[in-house]
Amino acid sequence: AEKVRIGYWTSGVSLGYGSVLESKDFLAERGIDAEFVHFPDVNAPMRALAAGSIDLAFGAPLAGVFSTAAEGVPVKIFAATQPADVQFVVPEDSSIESLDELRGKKIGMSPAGSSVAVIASAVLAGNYGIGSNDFSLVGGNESRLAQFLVQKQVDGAALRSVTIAQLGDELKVKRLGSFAEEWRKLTDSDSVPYIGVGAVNAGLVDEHPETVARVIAALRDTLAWGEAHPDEVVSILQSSANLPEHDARVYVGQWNAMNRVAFEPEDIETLKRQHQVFADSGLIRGELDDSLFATQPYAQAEQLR
Amino acid sequence: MNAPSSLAVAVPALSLKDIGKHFDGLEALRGISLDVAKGEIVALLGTSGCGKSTLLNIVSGLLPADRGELRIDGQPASSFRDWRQIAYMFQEDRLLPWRSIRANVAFGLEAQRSRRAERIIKAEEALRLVELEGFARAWPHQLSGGMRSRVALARSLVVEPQILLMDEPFSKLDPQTRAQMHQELLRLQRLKNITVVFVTHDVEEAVVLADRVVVLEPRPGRIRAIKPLDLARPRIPTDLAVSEQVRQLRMAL
Amino acid sequence: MNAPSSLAVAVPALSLKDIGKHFDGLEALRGISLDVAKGEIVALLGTSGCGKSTLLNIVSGLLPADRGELRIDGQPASSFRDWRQIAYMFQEDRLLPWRSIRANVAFGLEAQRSRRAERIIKAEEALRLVELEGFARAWPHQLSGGMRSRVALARSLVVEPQILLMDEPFSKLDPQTRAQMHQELLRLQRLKNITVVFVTHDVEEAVVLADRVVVLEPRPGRIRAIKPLDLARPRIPTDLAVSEQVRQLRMAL
Amino acid sequence: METSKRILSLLLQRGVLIAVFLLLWWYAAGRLPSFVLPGPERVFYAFNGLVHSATFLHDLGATMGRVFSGFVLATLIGTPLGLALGSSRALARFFEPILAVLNTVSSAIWAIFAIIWFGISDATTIFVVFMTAMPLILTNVWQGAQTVERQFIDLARSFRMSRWQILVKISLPSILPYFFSGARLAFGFGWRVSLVAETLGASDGIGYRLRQAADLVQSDQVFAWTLLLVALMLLLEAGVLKPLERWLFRWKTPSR
Amino acid sequence: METSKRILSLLLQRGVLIAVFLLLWWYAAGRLPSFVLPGPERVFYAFNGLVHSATFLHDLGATMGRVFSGFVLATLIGTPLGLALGSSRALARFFEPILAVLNTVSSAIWAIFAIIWFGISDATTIFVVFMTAMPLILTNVWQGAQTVERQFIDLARSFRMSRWQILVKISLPSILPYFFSGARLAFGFGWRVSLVAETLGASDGIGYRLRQAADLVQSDQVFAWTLLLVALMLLLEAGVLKPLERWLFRWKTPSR
Ligand SMILES: Nc1ncnc2c1ncn2[C@@H]1O[C@H](COP(=O)(O)OP(=O)(O)OP(=O)(O)O)[C@@H](O)[C@H]1O
Ligand SMILES: Nc1ncnc2c1ncn2[C@@H]1O[C@H](COP(=O)(O)OP(=O)(O)OP(=O)(O)O)[C@@H](O)[C@H]1O
Ligand SMILES: O=[N+]([O-])[O-]
Ligand SMILES: [Mg+2]
Ligand SMILES: [Mg+2]
Repeated sequence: AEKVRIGYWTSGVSLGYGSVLESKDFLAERGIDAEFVHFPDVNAPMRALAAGSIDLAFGAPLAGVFSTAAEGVPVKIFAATQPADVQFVVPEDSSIESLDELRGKKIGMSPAGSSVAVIASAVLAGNYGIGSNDFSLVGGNESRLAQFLVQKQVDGAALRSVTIAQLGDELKVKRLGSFAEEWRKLTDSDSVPYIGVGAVNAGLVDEHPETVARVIAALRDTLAWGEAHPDEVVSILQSSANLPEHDARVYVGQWNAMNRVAFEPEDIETLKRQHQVFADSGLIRGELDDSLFATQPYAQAEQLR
Repeated sequence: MNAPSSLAVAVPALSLKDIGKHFDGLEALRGISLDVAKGEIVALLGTSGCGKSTLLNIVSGLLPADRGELRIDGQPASSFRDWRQIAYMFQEDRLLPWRSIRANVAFGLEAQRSRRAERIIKAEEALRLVELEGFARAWPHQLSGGMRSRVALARSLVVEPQILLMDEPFSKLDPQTRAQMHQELLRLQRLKNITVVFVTHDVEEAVVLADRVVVLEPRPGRIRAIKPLDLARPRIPTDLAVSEQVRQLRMAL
Repeated sequence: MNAPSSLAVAVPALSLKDIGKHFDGLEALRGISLDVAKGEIVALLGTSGCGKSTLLNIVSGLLPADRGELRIDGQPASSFRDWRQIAYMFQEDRLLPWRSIRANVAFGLEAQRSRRAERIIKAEEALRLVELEGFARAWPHQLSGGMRSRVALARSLVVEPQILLMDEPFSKLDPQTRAQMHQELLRLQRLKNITVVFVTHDVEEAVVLADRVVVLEPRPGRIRAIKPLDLARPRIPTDLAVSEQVRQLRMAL
Repeated sequence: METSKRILSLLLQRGVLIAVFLLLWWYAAGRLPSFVLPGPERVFYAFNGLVHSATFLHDLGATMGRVFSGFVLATLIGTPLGLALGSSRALARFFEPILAVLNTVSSAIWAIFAIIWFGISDATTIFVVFMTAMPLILTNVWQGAQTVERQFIDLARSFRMSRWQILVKISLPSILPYFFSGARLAFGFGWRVSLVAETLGASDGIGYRLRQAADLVQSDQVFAWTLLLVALMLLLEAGVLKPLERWLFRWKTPSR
Repeated sequence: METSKRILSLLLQRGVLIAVFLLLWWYAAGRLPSFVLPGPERVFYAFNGLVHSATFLHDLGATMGRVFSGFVLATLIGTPLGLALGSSRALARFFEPILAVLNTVSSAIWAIFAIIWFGISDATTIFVVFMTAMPLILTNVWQGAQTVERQFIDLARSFRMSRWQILVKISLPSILPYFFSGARLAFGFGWRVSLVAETLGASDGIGYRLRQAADLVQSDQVFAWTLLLVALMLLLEAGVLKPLERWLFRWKTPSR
């Protein structure tokens, strides 16, 4: 078996998927001897990749991967793994009924510069003509954003679907639209934007594409298994992530919306478009090099079905 | 000159009745009774650790006695209000290291609401009195032991007290300087009719300065003897009457 | 008894040549030259601030002189190795507040590599010597001024020095306790033939204890007179010869 | 009688303090959504769950181990350095700006460096704790060293004590109160920054769990961990520091 | 002559220190990807960009304002509290556990509370700075108050000084060195936690920008901000604190 050091962010969207991947042995079945490294910070896997302390990361933040690559760090993307499952919401009793009414308002979202913030800004500007100076961005993590909504510190927020579902009882909100819908409108395509991708050390993917292919196959296996065994996923989340049952069920309910293993041409197209959007917003610098997308393993993985 | 006997009927400046004090297991003072007339000078003598400093601490109001009664100007200490009449020169010099010599001397004046310029003038005058006029701007750590003790003396005198308590005020001074300080003290005392209680180990000093000598006995500290000194002033140590008194007192100790 | 004259040809225990010292602008000592014979007792007298403590600081090796030469047992101070023969009792008691009285006395013994049990025995013996055997376990802040100074004395004696420097060692003691301490000191001094240099303001004390009296003059501190005292021992203050010497010396000051 | 009365009154005071605190908490929690401010029951429930979770002892042990290692290292290095700076002006002048820098750089920045140097490992958190605790101890020891009484040093010199003996017998006892308050601060801040470091560069430990709970909107767990830390610190204070301090400084004049 | 020589040697030392630091940095940066450890040129370039950016002065001013407000509040409240605890044992016994709690709760937790109470506003950061700086000042003042010489207090009492006069003329001068080191620490930590607070509960300020830069993996900006903070702190130290300290403590015996 080949040894691969895999890192992921354990306190965010990639937690559920990672826990399942770790507690089942799909990787071993594909001949991968995986060593897992946990990161409490969303950007930490990228730093670890660059420092060579892991070989591969899934759910790596897209903006971080782009700018890391632009810095000349040898990393490549081998799959898109986390769609931006984010909704625009306002408090239930708000007078705001549609997204174009957010002009001049305070909107909470992931901190400025995060992928979520950039996508949100892009769709607001592209679809409603609300430029970045036409609203004020209030940054924070999910719990902070929920709190701001309750306290009316913000007029609206871009929240993850899973957060909305998890806090359903206490956080009464009105949905104005989702990233998926707005992105479709903006790009005139059927794709969803991604916030997380699989990133891998360039050396590994160039020299041993088949190893990465086998990882991809295992990721795919995990995805399928999770969909088929929601109760088991719930118990894994409860034990390995300290999640109470209710929260775990919410996570499992969002399984397919939150996780993906996709690298079809249209996905790559979406990622390129996102790069364009990121670059236009000034978030990242540098040109996009097509070689950033390592498509060979994904193609090989198709054969491993 | 105030002969103490002529004032006996008047209200005593200080009146101690049956004062007692313990420190944990140790009985430091027992049954101390003593009246000090206004303008009288009393010397306290006694062996090391017999309770002299403790007694001054009590009289100055700093240390509460365990038992007994203290009256000042006829009033019980608890209802006495005019404590600023009393100045206490401690056994240690207690110069504040962060103040210049002059500011140390002026320290006591700051308790009264006097003007700064006035304080400076008074402090410099007091420094002249103790012959340290050149050191007004020095820091305490630059002075010798005897110089420090003279600064402490100046600090006590500058507030013009009615009652002056002094714990071994001149022990660090050479005979010559000491004699000068004696002169200055007596001059001031006569001028303002100050009541003085002081501790000394120097019998000659006691005889030269005091109207009465109180001898304490140790463990527990009690009064062994009270000896009036009816000698004419000024008293010169080399005078026969004086040296005879010194000899007698020495014998008695 | 060691008459100093009989030792004049031998190597002096202490030899000062033209010692000078400045503090910033102030000239504290100038041209101090003095030989002290082994086993000799020298008293230093002088007005307050004339440089006595400064001189002892220099002799003890704590303060470098600006100029002049210091020899100990015939060797230049810079190459002298056996400094532990010298004990210095400071003008202040300098008791370490975090040590019990006994541990304070034992302090100097810790510089030598002696055993703990032995240190305790010696310290308690020294405390008995200064009549404080009951206070071995007390803390310094529980003692009176005179008691503290006796602890400091015990601390200096317990190391059994060959040369003993003392800065006003008995100034805080009553005459009786002081006389006892004199006796103890002289007994030890004779027993071990200790060289003693001490500062005092008490002329009588100087006459009772010293083989020679050195009188300093202030600003700058210079030697005004060196006076040998050829009196038989033991010297009783009330003896005529002794009191005559005291009178003479007082006159000379 | 006297002491037992005093202890009783103290216990009563403490009880009142806790009761007031709980009441305020309970009241405030009732008026806010539980993900913003979970109420006492919820937090105690989460606390219970925490204590019985599989990784609890491991996480607690990991963090404690890191904090203690960092703290001990900081003490072992900060104390002699502080003494050295206290005894040499030239050294002090040279190192002063370095100290100012150490005191300015935030623990998050140290964590970033640590991750670069040590990767995700215990050393990262230990390093961050060290970089926070060491200047605190150093500064206090240094300040203490400057207040050592010249008179006492001269006393020791008069007995020809060696530099080492002067250090042990004069300087250390004089510095002890300063060291103590420095160490107390250092330990408190060490605790706190260890959590920051663990949110960035660890894959277990309390900080890691805290971050996870915060990011997953599990406020009750955040509060439960906080409560636990506070309880541990109070235990350390009452069980070790206070008695030790009382014994060490028993020689001090009690204020009348 | 003497002093000018000494100043020259000091400048030389400082120069050497900076040169060594830059060299090490440059060497290390050459061996690591620049987003992990950006080299000096990159950081200076970023620094330049920063200083000329539109929001620079605003962010700097916002953070400084918050830190100073929090610090001043902490001083105004911590000093009298420390004095009070120092003068009353009963009070001290009652408040001791509260202090231990304050010293354990991390700034991130305070930030969470602050956001609940104050929302996104300057008050949030000010509160966090206050909750960090206040216990530091209080603890040091308290410790200082315990070391005030009984003898000096008795001296003042012998002159029948009022409690207020004793405070001003005896206690404060005695406590000053403690206060000073407490305030220095408090300011340093205030700086640092203000950044933590701003990453959570502010929409401008240095902390906000730092977080932004960190999230964008713009390490050069992170380092540029850090450099700026260090420079500011060194300026404060050399320009204000050191001269003030030298003047205030000019009475101290210079060690021979
Ligand atoms: N550290 C110092 N800095 C400046 N001046 C000093 C210092 N130590 C002593 N002096 C000065 O040196 C002179 C001599 O001081 P010294 O302590 O030797 O006097 P002394 O003879 O011991 O007096 P005393 O009998 O009062 O103790 C004094 O004028 C004093 O002000
Ligand atoms: N704070 C204290 N705690 C415990 N015991 C004390 C305290 N102060 C004084 N004592 C004890 O009380 C006794 C008397 O002390 P005091 O200082 O009054 O003596 P003194 O007569 O002034 O002696 P000296 O002439 O040596 O100064 C001594 O035995 C001393 O040990
Ligand atoms: O530095 N702190 O996070 O408390
Ligand atoms: Mg006394
Ligand atoms: Mg002297």
